[in-house]
Amino acid sequence: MNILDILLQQSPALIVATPLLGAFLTPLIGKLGYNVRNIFIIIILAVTAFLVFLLASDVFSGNIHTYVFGGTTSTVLSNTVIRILFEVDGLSIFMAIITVILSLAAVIYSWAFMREETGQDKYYTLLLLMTTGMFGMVLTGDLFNFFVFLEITSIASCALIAFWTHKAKAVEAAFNYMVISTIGALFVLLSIAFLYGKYDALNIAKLASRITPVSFSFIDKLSLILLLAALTMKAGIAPMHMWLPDAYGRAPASISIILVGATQASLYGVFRICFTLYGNVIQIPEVSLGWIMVILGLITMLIGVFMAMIQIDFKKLIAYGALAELGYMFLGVGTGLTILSNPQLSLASNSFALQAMKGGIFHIINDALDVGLLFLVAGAVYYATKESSLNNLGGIARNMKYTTVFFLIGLLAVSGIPPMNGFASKLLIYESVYQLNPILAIIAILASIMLLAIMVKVFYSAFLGPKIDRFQDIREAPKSMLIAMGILASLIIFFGLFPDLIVNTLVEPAVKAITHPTSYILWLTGGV
Amino acid sequence: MDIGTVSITILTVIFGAIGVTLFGIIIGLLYKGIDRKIAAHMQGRVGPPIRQPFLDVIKLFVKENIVPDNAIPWVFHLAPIIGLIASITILLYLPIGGFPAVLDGIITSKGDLILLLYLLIIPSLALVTGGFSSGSPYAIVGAQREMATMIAYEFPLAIIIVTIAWRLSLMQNVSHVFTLSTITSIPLWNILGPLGFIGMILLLLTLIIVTPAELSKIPFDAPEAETEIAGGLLVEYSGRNLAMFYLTDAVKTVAMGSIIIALFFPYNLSPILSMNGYPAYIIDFLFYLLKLFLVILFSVTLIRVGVARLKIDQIVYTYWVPLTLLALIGLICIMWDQTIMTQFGIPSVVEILGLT
Amino acid sequence: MMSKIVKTIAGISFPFITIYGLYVIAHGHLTPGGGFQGGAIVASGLILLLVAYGTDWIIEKIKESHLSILESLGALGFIGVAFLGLIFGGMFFTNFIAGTSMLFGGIPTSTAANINTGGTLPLMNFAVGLKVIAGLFAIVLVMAYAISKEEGE
Amino acid sequence: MFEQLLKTFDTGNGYWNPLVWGFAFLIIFLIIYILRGRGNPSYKRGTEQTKVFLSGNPEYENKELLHVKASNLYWGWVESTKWVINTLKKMHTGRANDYILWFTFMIAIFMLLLGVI
Repeated sequence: MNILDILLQQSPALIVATPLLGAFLTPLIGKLGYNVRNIFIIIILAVTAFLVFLLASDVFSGNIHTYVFGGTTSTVLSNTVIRILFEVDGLSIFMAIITVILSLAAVIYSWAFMREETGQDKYYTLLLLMTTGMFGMVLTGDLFNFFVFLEITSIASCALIAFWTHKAKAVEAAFNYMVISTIGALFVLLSIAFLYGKYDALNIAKLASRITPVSFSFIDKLSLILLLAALTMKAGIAPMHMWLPDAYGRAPASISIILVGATQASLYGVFRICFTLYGNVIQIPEVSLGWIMVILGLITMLIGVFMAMIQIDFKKLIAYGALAELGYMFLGVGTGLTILSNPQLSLASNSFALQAMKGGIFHIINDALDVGLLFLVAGAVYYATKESSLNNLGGIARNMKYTTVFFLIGLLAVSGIPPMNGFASKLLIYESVYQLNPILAIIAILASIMLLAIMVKVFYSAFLGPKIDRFQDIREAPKSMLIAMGILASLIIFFGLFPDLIVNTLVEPAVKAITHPTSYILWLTGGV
Repeated sequence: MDIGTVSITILTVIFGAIGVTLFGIIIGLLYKGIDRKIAAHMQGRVGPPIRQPFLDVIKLFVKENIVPDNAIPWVFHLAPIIGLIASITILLYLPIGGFPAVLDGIITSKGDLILLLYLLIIPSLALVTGGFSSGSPYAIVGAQREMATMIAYEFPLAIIIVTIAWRLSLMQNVSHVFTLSTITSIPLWNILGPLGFIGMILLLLTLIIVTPAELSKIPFDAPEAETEIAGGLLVEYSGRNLAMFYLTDAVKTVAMGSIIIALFFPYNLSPILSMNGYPAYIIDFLFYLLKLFLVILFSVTLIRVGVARLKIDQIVYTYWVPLTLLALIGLICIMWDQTIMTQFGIPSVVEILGLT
Repeated sequence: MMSKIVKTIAGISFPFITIYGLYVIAHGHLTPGGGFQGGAIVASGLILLLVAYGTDWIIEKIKESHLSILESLGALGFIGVAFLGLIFGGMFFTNFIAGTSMLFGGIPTSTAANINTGGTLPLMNFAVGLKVIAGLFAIVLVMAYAISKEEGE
Repeated sequence: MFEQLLKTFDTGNGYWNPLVWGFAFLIIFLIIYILRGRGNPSYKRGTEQTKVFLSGNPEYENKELLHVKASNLYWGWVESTKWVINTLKKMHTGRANDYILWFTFMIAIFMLLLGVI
């Protein structure tokens, strides 16, 4: 057994443990100096990235990778599952890849972006903790464990949103986020308690196998509603999105980009609940959430673009844009769910549902890259000019050439102009959801054009225009920030040029994972 | 894939691109001349000669290419080029006369309606970016109006495109309904019943009113509005950069006309006259030019001469309320058509007229 | 700054509180309580001193940065034991001590509580206890310091 | 591997091949660039020519005043969709109480839709 095999076998635990170890070591390493600590953190995340890709190579070949914490012994004693389990399938690893890309970019970016700040040890500790939480959320196979990681993520992100404590608005945004996310998390806990009380299990696979059409009752419905409401709220779906633009907009740019990942981890929670936990009862009419998802997606999209149109704060505007992008994911996946949960229809005869889901899932990673890049650009502009209002900016394309180019790439990608990656996933969504109802595709196209208008407005008011005396001597963003933006931009172009490759390797296993919940549920009894 | 196929593919793309560029520019300018001539006659003037647009372009190439102080030079120069290229690439996906589209079948790539919708955005986007980058208040006002117009007309346009694809997707044994070759091979007129026929006419009407906005022509030329903001987003452009935009406009007219033809009038003369070989290509090409002329005449020239300019908020209102409603009624007609046809056994319009 | 009576009583009761807290930590695997609860008790003893003797006196003796190092060490100890489980037991968090002759390696019997059982659990309790003592006290210390600064101005 | 990279993206309802499009784009770029190169590239720097055109009005000393502010963009669009935007603005109060209210509201909606109440 060579070292790679051992690493692969241990990777689910190590992916969570490595950033956690890094987080605890950071205050100690921080005593050794600025550069040492930053290199250490980048190495920690690079190792994590290596482990994620190692695990991905295994999961993408069709396995579901499980990991038992604390022992190799069989975990099923008669009818109970003991010990915490990690269960990694295509969707989990897909989300883990997004997380690792975003956090790596954020850390590289922070090198220069956070140079002047105080309390950096705590900043990096919290950042790594947040990453840990996100990894835990997407990899775990245990419902209670999911809650714990959800809390870790939200506590760490609260502290990070309020990192610029001298700004009253940042503190206010963090407070609002804390209130709403705590209440949401408590509802999650409550519904987990309901399910535990009824089915005597916390393991997602075990629970899912016990929730059957026969046993389905009031309490299952109630848990589903609470889980769904809390997680969609944490994912920022309208009309429970109000915390999101504030939180995204007020946090430091390097945190906004990780927050994108945190929101998407909650989105993962929604999908896991709808498709896997309630996978056996998906065809019961009360659980047919497809249309609800689709309509929530449309509302999110429209509210996002309309509100973004009138924003004048750079980052808040992008945050509303990100909101609109979330709507596309819900639209795509919701269309799939509608077909999947209708007993009269089947995926085989309605292949568009599969395509819509592929589009929705593909859009998750595209959104992470595009919106992430835009946030980083916004941070770079703030770093150079100390201005965040679009009304006071102008003409900085003269001084910041590379940043302008990166913004242009992000602009094209987020509004889905060919040949960027956003176009590929939106094309998939448009060309499939119309079969459920033509109006869906029409609104999606409209929202995408409005997104373009919004981003062009930013491009004009921040980057173009006459020379402004105040910005005469501003300089290009430092190298580390350019590198972070460059990583995301090159991924955007790569994904845009080879959409077929990405869909086949990354997206397909993720879609397969949620459309075939039985393989996830049945691994306990040995079936695949 | 062996070397031979690869080289043939590459050569096809290269020569196709060159051919389409020449075709687009020449035909575009020619139709611009015809358009001006007809408009002049309608207004009781003599008008310039038909070759006037060619002369205009040549003159612009000779003129100085001024870069204003307030402009960001690289964006200012790049925008016109990107706009022109993108509008030419639209033509690569469109069937012209009896010829299939240049990019059809290159590594199984085919023209796609949504792709065309987005490619149509790029020239407008280039125009907007160019206007914004020139740093003049007139240009900026014009550019933001162009963007608002774009949001406005994209709504009915999306309805038209999705409706057509949706109707095709109901048919048995038809896949890839967004592909242009599918759409041109099954004209919807042939399969729709009376209600759907009315819907289709409504959609065509909407598309004809969308076209002048897409091409920034009166009554939707608020972005340029010479009398009001002095040429709007083009105010700072001159010389060869302006020539690029001039050509973009010409090529885009051809592209937009060709899209209307592909969506609504994909018929060719040669099957009716049972011709084939070179004569068929020639007669189809001439017929295509005629169709293009009629489309441009109705959607550009007549509307342009007949009505006055709208205010920008009126434009948005026009597209988002009356025209969207019109297109939605078309959509609903077409949606109900299928049910009504099967329920009451109504034959399609073509069968009623006995044209099959 | 409190009166002499308070200072004396605080000084006398501090060792008892600390011992009790340490007892709760050490018996975490046998009795109710554990690292967190015991740590909170010890920290409350420290806070008693803080209240009685005043912030300035404590700040002279204990630096906030030292506390944060201790806190990190506690967290590191916890995850370190988990990693040791990976190295010696083959899986993350494996209780590799249980069933061996090492300290805490005993197998629990059903009749009597035996402190020499629990494997890695007591070790993790110690780590958590350390973290909680340092963390909780650091929070209160910083808050008290900030308040005293504000009053001083 | 090479062929896999070249493969067309098939959405089931349409095709999109960025590489072919990009190749054609490059070729047309070359043609247009050559065509554009035939034009006159010169102009008189720093003369009246390069000043902004304001119908003869004098240009402001402070150039920032020439920059149309972001909040003034898309006037026509905002004007004709005023009612939507004002409604939405009223929704976004920025208070935690209202956030919770919306959350509760959505739970109620879900309960109605899923038939709990």
